[in-house]
Amino acid sequence: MTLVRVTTRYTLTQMNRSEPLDIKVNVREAKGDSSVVDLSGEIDVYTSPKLKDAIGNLIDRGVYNLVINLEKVRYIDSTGLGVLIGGLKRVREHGGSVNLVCTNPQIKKIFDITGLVMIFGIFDNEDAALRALV
Amino acid sequence: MTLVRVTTRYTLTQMNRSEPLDIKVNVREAKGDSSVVDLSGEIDVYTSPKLKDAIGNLIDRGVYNLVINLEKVRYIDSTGLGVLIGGLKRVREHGGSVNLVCTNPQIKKIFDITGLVMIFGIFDNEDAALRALV
Amino acid sequence: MNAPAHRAAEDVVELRIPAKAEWVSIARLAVSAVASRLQFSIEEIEDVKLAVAEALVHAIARGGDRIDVICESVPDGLRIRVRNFGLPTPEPVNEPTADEAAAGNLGIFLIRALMDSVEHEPRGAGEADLVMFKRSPS
Amino acid sequence: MNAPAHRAAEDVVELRIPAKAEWVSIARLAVSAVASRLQFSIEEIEDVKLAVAEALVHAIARGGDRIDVICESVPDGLRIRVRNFGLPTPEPVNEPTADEAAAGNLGIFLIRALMDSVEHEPRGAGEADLVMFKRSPS
Ligand SMILES: Nc1ncnc2c1ncn2[C@@H]1O[C@H](COP(=O)(O)OP(=O)(O)O)[C@@H](O)[C@H]1O
Ligand SMILES: Nc1ncnc2c1ncn2[C@@H]1O[C@H](COP(=O)(O)OP(=O)(O)O)[C@@H](O)[C@H]1O
Repeated sequence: MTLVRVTTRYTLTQMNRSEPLDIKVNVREAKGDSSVVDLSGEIDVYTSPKLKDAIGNLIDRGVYNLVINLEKVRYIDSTGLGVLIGGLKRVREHGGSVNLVCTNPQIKKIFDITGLVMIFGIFDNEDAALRALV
Repeated sequence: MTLVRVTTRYTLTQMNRSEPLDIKVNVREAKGDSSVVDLSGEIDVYTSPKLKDAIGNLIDRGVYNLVINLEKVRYIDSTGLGVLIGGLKRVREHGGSVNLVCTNPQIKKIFDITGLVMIFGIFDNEDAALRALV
Repeated sequence: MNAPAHRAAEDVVELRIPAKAEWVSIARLAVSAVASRLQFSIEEIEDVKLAVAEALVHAIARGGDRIDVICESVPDGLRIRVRNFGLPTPEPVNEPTADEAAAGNLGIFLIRALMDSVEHEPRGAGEADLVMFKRSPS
Repeated sequence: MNAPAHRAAEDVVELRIPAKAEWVSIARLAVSAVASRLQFSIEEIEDVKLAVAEALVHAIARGGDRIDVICESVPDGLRIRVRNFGLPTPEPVNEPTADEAAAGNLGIFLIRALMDSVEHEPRGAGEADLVMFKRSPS
């Protein structure tokens, strides 16, 4: 039972290249007291601890408004989703929020079928995600 | 014992993407009575029969001067090399020749270590390969 | 491994990896390649890839020392068996954090959502299979 | 499979494929991924990938029904064992064409050129191993 059908076509090359078998995490300060976390690569059971640390550090430093840019993420599994959910819970305790930038149809589909689309703000571009933070 | 060391760096993404797990073969007529065979993808034990057929058909039709463009080939194994060698032998019986266009350092390395660089003309671009045919 | 003798070898690709997070990406690649060979669409390949990866994540969380991923092309689709070896017996009652439990449940939910059927087959001590099926592209 | 008990499971990735041309690309992918995980350089990964593929091409040409590719991370490098099963016994004296023979010789030459060592280990009836070794990136 495939609940959501992705109709956009993307190439096998895009989805199937195996490298980097890692994620890159880059944090930038944005307007107000928010930060943008740029991710690229694959967020899986092996790489998600790195993301968890990066988000945890930001929150420890008092940054509670986050945009997490998933545009260059090719793959995310439940451990990656768990890290995002955990981060959202923590910033909400401080009145903050997490907006995601996501354009990859396969990754959008995962947020759709898991219902996470209802707890995260999901946007097509960073500007929209930042504007919606406040 | 690695006999030839490739120093050019290319990205893991370039080398490791798995698709197409196939080759595309495209034949174009060129000046004089020569033809250019454009290949892309992976020439391996599974796909090389397709290349063998394409080259065989050309030779059967009396085309004995060939440029085989390997610029978009990411991988070649001994069966692919065998097909190229077999083609060269056949056209030579008719006074023809086969020139290759090859820029991928890993593939060049294979022609180097096997010594095939001495029996094929190998060129950086199609013009040079065509000019050298005659 | 040790597939029954009646099973045609030509239809089976098996991968055995240590039950560790760093090897999951290799299983994803191999399973994607098998599904691609069997003419599944890009979206279906992504579904199978994620479902199998979630089964591995689940298996790794349960402990155990190695995992077999057995991909079988059957007439109506692709059957993938994820077999755990060396599970601790009796299975320890570990207390996952709330976040870990949420992620684990998401994983199992995703497997069920992305595949056409999922069955859990307990085996002898320390072993368990999760058998998933994706219908052939029509 | 059936690795000796003393061999640490964490260091071994095994792939079992039917001895058919269409599955060789999956083995290439898996072996590349293992070599990549073990920090080999791009050029070294390409070397290992081609060498293993040539061993499979050779195995497929000899007949047999399935092939195991056993990748072991050892202290000084990566050891890959390509194990043939179900080889015809006695091995038929097939008459390859001159071109096939040339390609076969190229394949074996490439394995030797690209790897740091290669050994052929005959086993019981219908089985044979080719064991290749690539030294760790220094
Ligand atoms: N269909 C399934 N999909 C994913 N995970 C499953 C499924 N069925 C069972 N499990 C997981 O396996 C765990 C153990 O299941 P259990 O029925 O106790 O069998 P056993 O202990 O013999 O493996 C469960 O806690 C559950 O998380
Ligand atoms: N080091 C090697 N690399 C690649 N192929 C080999 C190597 N050694 C042997 N072979 C191939 O295996 C074939 C069979 O070898 P042989 O010594 O007769 O053992 P067996 O028949 O028991 O496998 C040879 O014809 C050769 O092609």
